[in-house]
Amino acid sequence: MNRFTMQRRIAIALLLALSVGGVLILLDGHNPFEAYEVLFLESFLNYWGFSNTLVKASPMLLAGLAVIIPMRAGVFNIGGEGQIYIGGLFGAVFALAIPDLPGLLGVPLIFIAAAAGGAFWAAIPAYLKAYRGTNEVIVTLLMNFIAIHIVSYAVAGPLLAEGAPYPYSEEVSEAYRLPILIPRSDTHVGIVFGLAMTVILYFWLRFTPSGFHLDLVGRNARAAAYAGVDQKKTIIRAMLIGGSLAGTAGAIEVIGLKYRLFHLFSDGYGYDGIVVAFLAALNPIVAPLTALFLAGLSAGAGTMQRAVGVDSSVIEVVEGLVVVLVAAALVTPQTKSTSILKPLAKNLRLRRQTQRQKKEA
Amino acid sequence: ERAAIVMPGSISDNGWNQAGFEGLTKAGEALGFEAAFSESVHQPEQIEVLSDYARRGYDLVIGHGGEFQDAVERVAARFPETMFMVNNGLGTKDNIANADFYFSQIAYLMGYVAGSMSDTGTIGIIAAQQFKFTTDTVAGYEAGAKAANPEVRVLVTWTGDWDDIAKGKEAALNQISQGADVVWPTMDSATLGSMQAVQEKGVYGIGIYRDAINEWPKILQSAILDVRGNMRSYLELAAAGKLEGALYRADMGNELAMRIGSFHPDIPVGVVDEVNKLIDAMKSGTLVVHPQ
Amino acid sequence: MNLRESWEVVLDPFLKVTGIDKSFGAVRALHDVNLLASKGECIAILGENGAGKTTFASVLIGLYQPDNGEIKLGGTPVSVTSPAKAIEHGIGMIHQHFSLVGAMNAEENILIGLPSTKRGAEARARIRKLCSDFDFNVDFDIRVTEMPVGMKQRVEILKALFRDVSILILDEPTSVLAPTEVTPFLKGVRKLVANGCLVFFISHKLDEIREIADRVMIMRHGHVEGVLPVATTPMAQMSALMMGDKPTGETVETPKVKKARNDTSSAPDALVVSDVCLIDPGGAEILQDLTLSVKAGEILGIAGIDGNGQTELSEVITGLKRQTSGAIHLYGTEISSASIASRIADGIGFVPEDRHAEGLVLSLSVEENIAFRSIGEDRFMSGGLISRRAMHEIASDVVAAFDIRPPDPKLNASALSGGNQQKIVLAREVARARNLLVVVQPTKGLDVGATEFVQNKIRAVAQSGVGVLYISTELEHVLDISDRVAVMAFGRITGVVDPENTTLQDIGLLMTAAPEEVQ
Amino acid sequence: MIDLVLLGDVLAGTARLGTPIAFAAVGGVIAERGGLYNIGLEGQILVGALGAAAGSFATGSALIGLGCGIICGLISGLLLGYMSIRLRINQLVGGIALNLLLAGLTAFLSRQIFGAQAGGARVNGFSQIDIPFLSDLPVVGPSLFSQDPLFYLLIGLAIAAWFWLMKSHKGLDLRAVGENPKAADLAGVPVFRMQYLAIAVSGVLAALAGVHLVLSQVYVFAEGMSAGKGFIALAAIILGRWSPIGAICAALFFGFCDAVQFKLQFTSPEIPYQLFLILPYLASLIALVVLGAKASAPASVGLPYDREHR
Ligand SMILES: Nc1ncnc2c1ncn2[C@@H]1O[C@H](COP(=O)(O)OP(=O)(O)OP(=O)(O)O)[C@@H](O)[C@H]1O
Ligand SMILES: Nc1ncnc2c1ncn2[C@@H]1O[C@H](COP(=O)(O)OP(=O)(O)OP(=O)(O)O)[C@@H](O)[C@H]1O
Ligand SMILES: [Mg+2]
Ligand SMILES: [Mg+2]
Repeated sequence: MNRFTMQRRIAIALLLALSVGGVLILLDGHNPFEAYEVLFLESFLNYWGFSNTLVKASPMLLAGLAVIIPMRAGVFNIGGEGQIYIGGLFGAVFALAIPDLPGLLGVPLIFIAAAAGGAFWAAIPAYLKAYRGTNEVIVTLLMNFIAIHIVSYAVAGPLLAEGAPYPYSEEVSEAYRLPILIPRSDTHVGIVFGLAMTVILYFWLRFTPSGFHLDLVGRNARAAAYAGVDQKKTIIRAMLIGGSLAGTAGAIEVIGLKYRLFHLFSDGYGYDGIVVAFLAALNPIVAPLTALFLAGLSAGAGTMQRAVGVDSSVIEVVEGLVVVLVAAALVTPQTKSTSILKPLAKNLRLRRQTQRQKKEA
Repeated sequence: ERAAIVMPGSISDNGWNQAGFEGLTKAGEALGFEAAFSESVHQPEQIEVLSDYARRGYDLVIGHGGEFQDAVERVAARFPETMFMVNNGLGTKDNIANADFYFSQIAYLMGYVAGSMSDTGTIGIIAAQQFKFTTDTVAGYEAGAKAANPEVRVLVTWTGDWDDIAKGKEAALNQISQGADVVWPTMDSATLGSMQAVQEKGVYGIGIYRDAINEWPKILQSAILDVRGNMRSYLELAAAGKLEGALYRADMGNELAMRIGSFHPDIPVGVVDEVNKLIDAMKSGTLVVHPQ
Repeated sequence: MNLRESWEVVLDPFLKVTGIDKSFGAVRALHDVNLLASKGECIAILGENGAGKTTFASVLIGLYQPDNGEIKLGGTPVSVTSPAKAIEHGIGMIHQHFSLVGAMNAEENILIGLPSTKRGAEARARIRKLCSDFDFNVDFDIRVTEMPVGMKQRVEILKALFRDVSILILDEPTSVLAPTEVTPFLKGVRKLVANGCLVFFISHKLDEIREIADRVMIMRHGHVEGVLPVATTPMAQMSALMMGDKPTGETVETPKVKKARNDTSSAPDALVVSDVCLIDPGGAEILQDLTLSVKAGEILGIAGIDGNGQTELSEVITGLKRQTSGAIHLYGTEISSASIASRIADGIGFVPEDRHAEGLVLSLSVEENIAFRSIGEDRFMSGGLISRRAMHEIASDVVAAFDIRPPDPKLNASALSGGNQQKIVLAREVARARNLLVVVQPTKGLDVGATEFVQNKIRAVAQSGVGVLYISTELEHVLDISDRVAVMAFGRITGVVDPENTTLQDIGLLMTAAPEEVQ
Repeated sequence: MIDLVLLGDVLAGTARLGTPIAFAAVGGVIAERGGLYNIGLEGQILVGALGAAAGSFATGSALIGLGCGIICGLISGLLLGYMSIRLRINQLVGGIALNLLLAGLTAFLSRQIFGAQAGGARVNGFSQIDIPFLSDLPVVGPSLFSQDPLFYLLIGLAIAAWFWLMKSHKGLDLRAVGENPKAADLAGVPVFRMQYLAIAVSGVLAALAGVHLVLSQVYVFAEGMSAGKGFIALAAIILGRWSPIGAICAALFFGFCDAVQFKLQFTSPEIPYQLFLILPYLASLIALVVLGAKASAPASVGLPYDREHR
């Protein structure tokens, strides 16, 4: 599958999606072209739009990595969302409990606390998977709901800010807030942290024995065992790494964007991470691109509503379509003739031949 | 004048968000506003959405719900020229106004009606999630009910979800099976489920936001938190450019914004009179419901 | 011109294949394959590893869609767009790499996909009958995953035979059958041929080909070099066609230079296995106080019918399984409870029985497969990091040395032919073995040349002072290479013989020795 | 005595809360047994709900509503099938995207169909059917034997699905596809047709969950009324060990815990309500660990099958 046809597939896919979405936008009484211009230009080429894209991209990237690493070890972590919440909780609790450290000391500690929180939340399914063979998908999934309720309790109870009209905590002290990357915007350095993690993990997987072994376990557990890799330990390691990454995503939301711990502070970033991860074909180094794509899409969607007034329901449809068709475009057929069309055409041709022969006979 | 409202949920939720949406659009038409809205805006986007409207030159940007308080404060500091408003917010600044409801007050009245109409001596209230709005409402409701009947038992159910209709129904059925014969659901879409249960089990319900008896025959009384009306009152000021960073609190004294609905025919005149007395007492300030 | 011969041979062609091409990316697996075949004949397909035999079969069975060419059955063109279609046309195949559902038992595997009418009670009876006709030993109560390779092979065979077919393709069906099973199986195939079935018999075993094939179709680099009557064609011509202008030094004709046995009587014991027992979770005794020793530089062959504990023995020695009791010593130091990793570090090379399940990571490239079991070793590292360059260079050398095709270390292992995959495993482990080399079925699926080459490699390893444990069901290969041969049956060593002066009968007896006789 | 009433209550609640999850879960089981993840359950519930509401709204007939719901489910199932089987999109991405798409589409359409009243539009549904005699039994009678038709349909489906999957020939073929599509293909099973069949059935069952919500419980459509049931169903599939009956038991167990937590809220209001809301999830988790449900997913679920790849 050479790159040219690849690009063409993407183009065709997008066109299809957008024309279907365009019809809905028309039905909704707006100009599709205007809407699309906003959707694609504002989120990347516009100063504010792009900063917003970056704001969303950083948790998505970390959440994506939190799926990629365990998946490379054959563990399917859909618990990113829960790990984000617990990470955010730990980070916030630390920040609020010890409010007066210098930033250079406090921020790293908050990250560590958050990572610990996420790792702790991931350790439970990891242990159950490694030592009891319990299916990790269900455990991580259930624990997401539990985590959200735990945070809900924390911010409505013990952490509730004085007289707050909604469940949220007090503000974290100035010193702990992540520096702003793009002036006058809310784009904090979280994305830089995410990129650093990306590079580190990419090299770890590719150039270190431990990373290489982790990958083996995911590809063929028996072969990995035959190569002397301890599968249980590897699974646990992978999940702990994944959990910590998601946990830091939580911290970033708290000390980078909201400065408080909020009820429902993560809007499904953990699940976005799954999309990020698989669109990137589980390759860390590609994850930033897919994260940017997804973030840009959702940022642009918001702008579409504000600038053009497109109904949010229509926007969701367009988002869904774009993701599906980009995913379709990114699928690389393993062999040349995966298309069924050719055999079918041949099938027809031959049928006709045989009929002709029958006639002649 | 251009105004934009940012809502946490869907504009067709039969509840808080729908009320806010209609409030702005209706008032907008009446007062010649250019009105814009964003629905289902979640935590991480609040700041960006509010800022973006300010950037796009809207004169008034409304955060619809207490969850916007913090984001509005942050954004308002950046756009001193723009006027901001939080519905159900907390506190004010030069360019942050706050439109609040005296929830416990009207809840007290609902509680009083429920308490006096309950034969079983058990009534219920259903809420999605614990925070100022709901806790005040529950407190007022209980106080009112006790005022009508000191022995009354008030069941409280938290569903954790504003829009899960099935859960809303289940919650109501549970309260009814526990003997509640008056149920007040205060969620959004989920309210429909509860009302369905009320209807099926033939007990009484209490409406919220609008005069629900028009849709559900078994409604004793409705707590009309008229977000439309409330917004109308401050939007008029905004139109005249007189809107200040003040607290626009809707209480029983402000008919346009907060009032009770029509009484169910089953309610004896006596009770009606008492309720009206209570309202007068509230207006005159002789009756003060807590939390304020 | 050979081709023309064959055209005349076939008077009424039942199957006519013309101009079949098939490429995978750059690899030209088949090009311009033509063939005429009639009912009731058995055509052997002979060719080096990677010649295109399996690909050709896969095209006939509808698994691969050819890029060009056409297939005619009884004069009418047919399009085999799927195996389902192939089955409709009465084409069946036994696959080189088993295509069985691990989670299901033999019966279910055989019945899958059949029309409901053919799945009733009588069907089950027929399966049992078929089984006894070929006197196959198949356990119908266990799931396929729990079966030894040989039994899987037998199920695979039954599956194909059960669908009464007019064209049957056998892709290296005997590669893991015990000698005792091969003969009745070949008889059975002959019977099918006699009943008018057209059989394609893909094999690297010339004696088997001689035994049952009428004609042999010789493939080379995806092209048919000739289709010749087996009876009248000398070996020399076959291998010449098969290997092209390569020096035919490695073929079966050239009398083997009898290997100079290096005297190991004084050498230290490389491996000592003492009273090892292995009891599986089900309570069955897989290994029963098994004792053996391999001297440094010695090749100890283990002969026996598949499923008598050979696999488990190899796994116990290399640490993949933990023995229930007994001890294992490597050069005097006990490793009975050492981890796999530490045994790898001790320089134990291991060629496992199932290359797909554990020997290879099919989704990794050839070079990564050549490295993955040795990744920590200095030769693959530089500055504490894996050196991809070193990996590539080492792999390139191996690919050249072992003549792995296509010679591209970056290709996915899954893309290689069975024999070439086997070569990867062997190359890796032979290079790794510093103290001990344990090989199971090393020559499985290797062509004649490759077999000889690998045998020589193993000899060389032994000569360098490494102890070798050579486990195989291919008796000739065992006898040919070993210094001593231990025969295994029912999880015990039933006897140790000197390959020089022993008869196949003796060994046959030892192989089938009932437990009580073994004391 | 009072306890019996309580028990009856809880059982009834279990049936109400568990049924939609159960429908979706059985759908998921069929799909995964055929080697396809159906992460789109959540969205398909919505589609079924909207279809049912619209159908019944337009015609006033619950049966037609049921029909519309089923058709919508079928279409959404085939769409997901096309994405997973033909386009070979990663099945998780595909499912998640489908959920987004359907959430939007149903919201959009409901606003078009029901207009201003949006969620407010009530529709005709099924009324509960009392099974003679049985429904007069104490405790279980009113709770289990005077349910809506769809509840009985569920029970029927459960047994049918189990029999088809585990005992029928086609069922064996489907399971073979889920375990090892190549083996099935080579044995003559039309792999892709089987998968299309499985995913279509799966979509219909998920849609029935939505139909049940609308036509048997609340008689209105509201945006996002699936409220995460599709994801709970995913858990139920695994807790039920990929067996239709197991999945239903798991779903009902979840419903039971949910019903119980509502009761507990009254008995001990001092405990933070979040704890009660957690209960069903926590209980399922504990059940999973106690039952030690090993990871025994169909061997090749989620892996797109490519005939020529080896
Ligand atoms: N699915 C595939 N993808 C890529 N390459 C393939 C595929 N199938 C076959 N090939 C290539 O086609 C060539 C022929 O392979 P094939 O399996 O037919 O050889 P073979 O004659 O069966 O060899 P062996 O005796 O080792 O089984 C090989 O070079 C192999 O790499
Ligand atoms: N590679 C493929 N990927 C996705 N879908 C496919 C593929 N091949 C076939 N299909 C679809 O599945 C249907 C069943 O194909 P299958 O191969 O299982 O049986 P078939 O008899 O070969 O079908 P056909 O008559 O198209 O060859 C085909 O008609 C086609 O629509
Ligand atoms: Mg082959
Ligand atoms: Mg071979």
